[in-house]
Amino acid sequence: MTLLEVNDLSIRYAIDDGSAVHASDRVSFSVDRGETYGLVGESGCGKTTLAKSLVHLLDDNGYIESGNVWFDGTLPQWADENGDAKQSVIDDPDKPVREDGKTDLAALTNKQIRDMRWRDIAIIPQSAMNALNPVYKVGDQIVEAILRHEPQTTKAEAHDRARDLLERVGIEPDRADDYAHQFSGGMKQRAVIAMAMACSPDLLIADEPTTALDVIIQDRILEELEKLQDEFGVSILVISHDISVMAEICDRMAVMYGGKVMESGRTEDIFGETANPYTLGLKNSFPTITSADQDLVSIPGTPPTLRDPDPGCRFRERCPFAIEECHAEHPPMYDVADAESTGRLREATDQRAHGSACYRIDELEQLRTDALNEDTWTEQRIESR
Amino acid sequence: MSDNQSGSSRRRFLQGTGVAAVSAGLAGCSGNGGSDTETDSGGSTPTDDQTPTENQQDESDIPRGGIFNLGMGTAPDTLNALASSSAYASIIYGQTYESGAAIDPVNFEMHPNVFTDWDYEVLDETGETDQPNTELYINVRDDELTWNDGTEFTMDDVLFTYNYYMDQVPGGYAASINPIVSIEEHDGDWDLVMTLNQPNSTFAYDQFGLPILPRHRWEDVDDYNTYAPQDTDFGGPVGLGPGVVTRYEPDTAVEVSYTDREGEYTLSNLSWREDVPGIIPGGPFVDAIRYRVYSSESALHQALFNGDIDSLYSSIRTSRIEDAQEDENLELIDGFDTGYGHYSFNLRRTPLDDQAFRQVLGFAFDDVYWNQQLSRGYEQEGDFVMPPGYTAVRPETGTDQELLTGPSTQAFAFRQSSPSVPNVEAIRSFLADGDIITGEGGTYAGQEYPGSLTGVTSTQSEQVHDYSFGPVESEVLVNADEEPDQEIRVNGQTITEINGSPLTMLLSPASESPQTAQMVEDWLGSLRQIGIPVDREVVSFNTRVTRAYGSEDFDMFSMGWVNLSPFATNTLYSLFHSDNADDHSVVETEGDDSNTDTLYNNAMGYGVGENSGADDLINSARTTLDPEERNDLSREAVERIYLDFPTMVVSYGVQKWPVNTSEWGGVIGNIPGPGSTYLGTQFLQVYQQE
Amino acid sequence: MATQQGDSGTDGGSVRRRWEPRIERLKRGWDRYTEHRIGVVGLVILVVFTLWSIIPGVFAPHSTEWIAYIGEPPIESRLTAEQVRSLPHPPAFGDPFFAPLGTNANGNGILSLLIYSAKNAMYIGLAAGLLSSLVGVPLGLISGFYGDTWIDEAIQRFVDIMYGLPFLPFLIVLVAIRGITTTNIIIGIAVTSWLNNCITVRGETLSLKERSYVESAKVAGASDTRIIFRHIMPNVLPISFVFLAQDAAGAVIAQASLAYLGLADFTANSWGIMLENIKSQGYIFDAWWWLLPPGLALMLMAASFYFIGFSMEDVTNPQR
Amino acid sequence: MTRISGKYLAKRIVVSYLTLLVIMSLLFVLLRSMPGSFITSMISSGMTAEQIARIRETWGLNEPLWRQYLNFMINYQTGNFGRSPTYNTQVWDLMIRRMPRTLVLFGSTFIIGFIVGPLVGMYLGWWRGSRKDKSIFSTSLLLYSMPSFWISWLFIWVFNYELDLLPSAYMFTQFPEFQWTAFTVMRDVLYHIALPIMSLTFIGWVGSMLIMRPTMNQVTDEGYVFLARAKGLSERTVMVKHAARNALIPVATGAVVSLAFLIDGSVIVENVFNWPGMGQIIVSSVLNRDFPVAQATFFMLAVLVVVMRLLTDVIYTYLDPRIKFGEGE
Repeated sequence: MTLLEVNDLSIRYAIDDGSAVHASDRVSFSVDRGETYGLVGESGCGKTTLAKSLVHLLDDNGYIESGNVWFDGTLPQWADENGDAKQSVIDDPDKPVREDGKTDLAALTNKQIRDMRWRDIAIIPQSAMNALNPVYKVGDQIVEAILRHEPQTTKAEAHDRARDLLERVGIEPDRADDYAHQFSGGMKQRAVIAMAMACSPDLLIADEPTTALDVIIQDRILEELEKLQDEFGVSILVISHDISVMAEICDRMAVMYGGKVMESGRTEDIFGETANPYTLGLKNSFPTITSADQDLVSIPGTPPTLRDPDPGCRFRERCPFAIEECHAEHPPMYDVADAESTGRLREATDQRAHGSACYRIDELEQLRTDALNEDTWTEQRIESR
Repeated sequence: MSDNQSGSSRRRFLQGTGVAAVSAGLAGCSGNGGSDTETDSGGSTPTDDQTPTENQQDESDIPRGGIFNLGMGTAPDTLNALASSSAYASIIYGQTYESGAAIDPVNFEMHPNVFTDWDYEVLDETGETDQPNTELYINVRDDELTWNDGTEFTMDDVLFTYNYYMDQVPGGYAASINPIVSIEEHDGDWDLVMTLNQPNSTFAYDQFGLPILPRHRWEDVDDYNTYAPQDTDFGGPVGLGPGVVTRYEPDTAVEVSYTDREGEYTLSNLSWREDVPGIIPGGPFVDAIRYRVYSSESALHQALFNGDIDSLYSSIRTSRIEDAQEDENLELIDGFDTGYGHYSFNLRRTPLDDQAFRQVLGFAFDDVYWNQQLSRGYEQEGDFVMPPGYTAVRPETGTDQELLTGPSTQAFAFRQSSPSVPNVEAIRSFLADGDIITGEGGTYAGQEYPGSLTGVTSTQSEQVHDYSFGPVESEVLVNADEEPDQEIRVNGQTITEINGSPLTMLLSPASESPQTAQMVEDWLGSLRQIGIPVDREVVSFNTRVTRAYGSEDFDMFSMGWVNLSPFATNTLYSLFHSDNADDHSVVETEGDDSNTDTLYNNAMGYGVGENSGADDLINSARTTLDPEERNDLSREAVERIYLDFPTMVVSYGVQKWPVNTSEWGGVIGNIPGPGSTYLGTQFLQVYQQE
Repeated sequence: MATQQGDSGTDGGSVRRRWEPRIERLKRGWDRYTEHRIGVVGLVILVVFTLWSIIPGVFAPHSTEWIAYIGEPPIESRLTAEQVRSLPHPPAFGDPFFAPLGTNANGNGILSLLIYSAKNAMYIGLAAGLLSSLVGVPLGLISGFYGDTWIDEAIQRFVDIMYGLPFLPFLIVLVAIRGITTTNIIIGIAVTSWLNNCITVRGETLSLKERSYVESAKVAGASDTRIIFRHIMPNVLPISFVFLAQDAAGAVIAQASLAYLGLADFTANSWGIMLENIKSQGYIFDAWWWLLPPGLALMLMAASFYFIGFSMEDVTNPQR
Repeated sequence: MTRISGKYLAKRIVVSYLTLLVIMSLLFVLLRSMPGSFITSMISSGMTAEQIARIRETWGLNEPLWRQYLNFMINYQTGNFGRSPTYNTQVWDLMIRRMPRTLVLFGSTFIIGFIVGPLVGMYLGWWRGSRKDKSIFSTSLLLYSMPSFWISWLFIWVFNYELDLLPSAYMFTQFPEFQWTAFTVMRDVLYHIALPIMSLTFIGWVGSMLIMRPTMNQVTDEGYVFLARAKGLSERTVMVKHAARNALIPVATGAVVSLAFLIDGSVIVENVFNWPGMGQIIVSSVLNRDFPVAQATFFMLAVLVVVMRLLTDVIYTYLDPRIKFGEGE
């Protein structure tokens, strides 16, 4: 069952001189209930922006240009006893609620979305280590979240729940009375995770959940997340540049580049049946994905600036396989299975299916082979000189 | 009125001359030095006949009651009359004290007060001052006098008072106390006998003017400095006066109440008061005086125009005179200065040791600019060291010349070639030709002088130095905006060569007296035009006092005097007698005690050398007990000082004392210091209009 | 031919190459500076005041000696009593004389005094600001560089002591000791205002000291002085310029306060003295044309320093 | 719950005390370097050398300077401030009388300034770069640039001279016609303190705003602010509870600096408004060379600053739980 359905979402950052950064351009993907979905890409590709935009947490100059974010859940005041949208709300054309009860988060006001934040969608920010306020006790910060969304809860109950949550992530309940600076890095991370579960959200966005941590703690945090997912049945949207982490935990994922989704599908498809030059390049640069004896090859060049980009494929400047067509327009999502089986390009109709934005997926075998060859990438560098 | 004699026997340094002498309270100097009088007033000089405003009202008809509010720009320092050095305090504690004799501000005669009668006998006609010399016989009032705390007054208190003074010698009264050798009960017809070590023609003013102290309050005070009457159980000074201090918040508010003493205070009923024009006997008529202290002159004046106060201490500031004239409630009471503003010169320095050179300094002073422009007509042109109100000792008295404007008072008038431009040529040739004004008639620097009024001549009869003019060399002149074409040579040298520096004028910061600062600039500019190298140094009041009166380390300075004695003699003695000057002619060596840091009033060193001095005339005047003769001698001394020119009398303030006369009557005008020196007199007779 | 070209090209090129990045940097800084409107406004005000200081005659309708009714010196006539009484005169435009901001009680034109006084404020502001930077910055550098040694401790204790002395009264004592001249006032202000510079620079130095390039310089055997002046100071300078501007503003106000308390050189033309005069001559509430302009000028001068300082802070702040 | 160890506190107090000693010594030297002495007003022409010696003795000026210094230092240890020659009263009494008045004026300004300043700084820092921020910020810098006496004059002009709404002098009605009760005293003081406080705070709040604004702006980028938003808290709660609370910490340090600024301001304002506090006598005592009073007022203000510094350290530990003085020091 789909929990989140993002359709053609475009996000811009306004710049003083009147231009705009196209941080995310007509991005579509969907997350099912109980699923772990990954957004992967180099830094600056728009994945964090995308995640933040879901709950309107963009910086001041960021805004949603177009698109919908359909979420299976609605505002408390629009919901009936079961938490589903009331029929009257669905019928009201002024209210962004669809026939199936999904609400368009992109169309909510700031005030409305605040009621959805944390209660329905919690977010663990990129710098979770610094996400705890140094001047308040850790427990109080969890209590604050609980009381915000469940005002009928008494303070004592909230405190009990906070301790309970901490215990669940492996922190002694008594540490609830400590301050953040008394916690270790991993403990802080787990405390934030505990806080994220305070209101049992349907969706948990974890932005680079492991970046600043050492490997052992990384693993523990990932385990923690999986455990919580089992316990609470929460869907997790993981955002990371670390393709190996993604491979480990995601059910499905989308590879982003330059504000566009380059490839999406089930994790095993993406890694097993890689169908996009960018993903191929990305795979090359991570040790765990490719076999151990192979040299790491990084994609030459730097990511493009997204300031008023031209219409061509975002990746073409760095792509060793770029052809004439790539300069004219960014390729749409093509169904990979279809292309492989028929050898023809067909635009993907099912978001869930394995798709790739590349004009050359009809020659997939060739691409995959060439991509493994280091020279493909370095030669390209020589050419571009 | 006698009560304010305690204050007026003390001279206070006045910090500036003229208009802004009343400094803003902030500067703080005024509280200390008592820059109490001097301001300026409405365009005209006091009425010509100089008779006090008459208050022909029968005492019994006068309405009683009401509270008179007086504003002050500076806080009083203490209620301890012996330790106080502030005029702002004396107008408060003055209401609680009485002295032996009282002066009237109209005829300046001494009248009975606590002492009913007195006489004197000169023991030693030689006038030597180092031995018992004069005996004063005193009768003390014994009928129904009480202290303001209710205790009965006895003759014993008087004995105690003078012995206490002799023992403690409070600084402010030292000049009056030091001559007293002893005071004892008289074994004859008189009550008391006081022995002085020098003949003093004005003993009734000096020695009898001291406040009489209650024995029961002071006998346990071992050091007068440490006594604070406001901290006692009575809460204020105990004295024989009409008032009781009922509230003392020195920074903001003080109240002196008269109601407590109703019926007890009888000294204002003394018969002599009925004979003095303008004086109303039988007061005080109001219930209380409230003194309100303001931090700034602006706030003070604002309070006056808002009606928060009925009057203010001393005189209204020039800038508000017109406002006061337009205000229907206010009336400006005219009065005279009790002192003068001056620029004084150090006679120990070359060429200031030469009378002729000093006289030239007078020629360069643009009196019109000062009196009419900077002071807006509220200063009177200065000449003699006695203010115009003290007519008896002014040299014009007895001649047909007019007060202040007669030609003999214009010997040192501004020599101008066109308005406000000094006549450089005439002044230079006065010096170069060996001229000097000695008192003989003649034409000096282009202006007629008919000769001295009293026939006295100056100490010098010819110039001491040779003057000539040559190329400009001194730096201060080379850089001067005035661009003089020649510089003076004294015996062939420039002044800068002789002294190592140009002549330097000490003056106060412009904040305290902006007009003075401007005037000095103008004057120095004229001097530089003539070719005299001069510079100025801005120093605070305290520094100026130390430099001028303490160490005599100055060339020229500007200051002022107030509360001078109307009897001239002791003013002349303390300000112009060589006894009161440090003699720096003796080479100063270490441990040399002859030149002390004592603040001698004769800072100029007038009379110290051979080329100046009026010691002989002052001595004679002081020891002459006959008033007429004494005044004659005083006038001669005054004119001698004028001609010798140790000090340039810049101007006398025209007093314009603002009073809300729509509510209050009875104030007396055309007296010296109507709102300051004789404020006590006003308090005794002010009454609420019906 | 080709070689020659190359040579001259290298020559010109090296100079250009050396300067280009700096010019480029300056240009970028300037661009960033001009993004701040208050910075530009401050600069404009300061330019106006600078022009007033350098060529007051061009702006002022009269000299400072000009007197209403009489005119410019040489003055060879006197005001009549009636004319004297009309002073201070409100703004007049030709009848009976031209004084667009009126006159003071002496008949001098307020506008002319205002313009001629800019120099004094400018001088005091810049001199005192510079001086306190010259004291505060080196002390802060030394204190920070030798952080947690006795040198640092000594300097910090000294700063503590100076903080214990109230600025204005302390300034009054200093001026009283040394006499009331503009130079002494500047010295007094500098002596009392270097503290903030010292503390801020110290903090900055402390953190810079830990940076890797300083560490590597140390390892390379650079002397302490070299590290301080070569590696740390250039990074501290921007923030000290900010403080210089703020100190200059503070100095302008402090001088006016001293003038209010009567401690200023009265012959110097200054805004503080103009205000002091209106107080001591008693026209505060009677002559708005005399009361307002000097205060506004003081305010604008100080504000322009602040404006520039805060805009520069933004420009130099690496975070933005 | 205090986070300051007793040992640390003791050490700080000792250092503060030593600082005060040095300040006093410095004062002694400085004040006596001024030309002139209060004694000038006490000595007059007719006095004999003996009498003058006696006056000098009374005021302790006969002793050599080092001895005077020792006396001064020792006397201050015992709280003996000496006698004022110009006020002719125990300096201690003068201090006791005036210090509370200054503290009332000063304290209320300080409090108002430190409420308004950080509050405005909070909004401006939060909305930094917005048009509102720009205009309010530049206006406040303009205020900050005003000479305090000048703005006081303008206030007096408007509120006293023109409108006659508020008094321009004193702390109390001088000769009140009402009974003094706790209520009337309060009312009266409020009535009189209004203009001085307006003048002082008009400028004074800017100082703390200037510190608050950039730190506030910095904390907006902090993770905990983002998280607070993500929790669904209202902007106001995020700003006040999470951002401002952290941004306040550096403001506490700034308090000491603005304290000095306020002392200057109150010196001027007390003089303009005839507020009979310490600021009024500190200037006049210096000008009158009244050394005992000058020493005492400087000393009291130094104590105020030193105590405030100590206090900020304590406040600091409450504001910021990360700071623990005395551990690892």
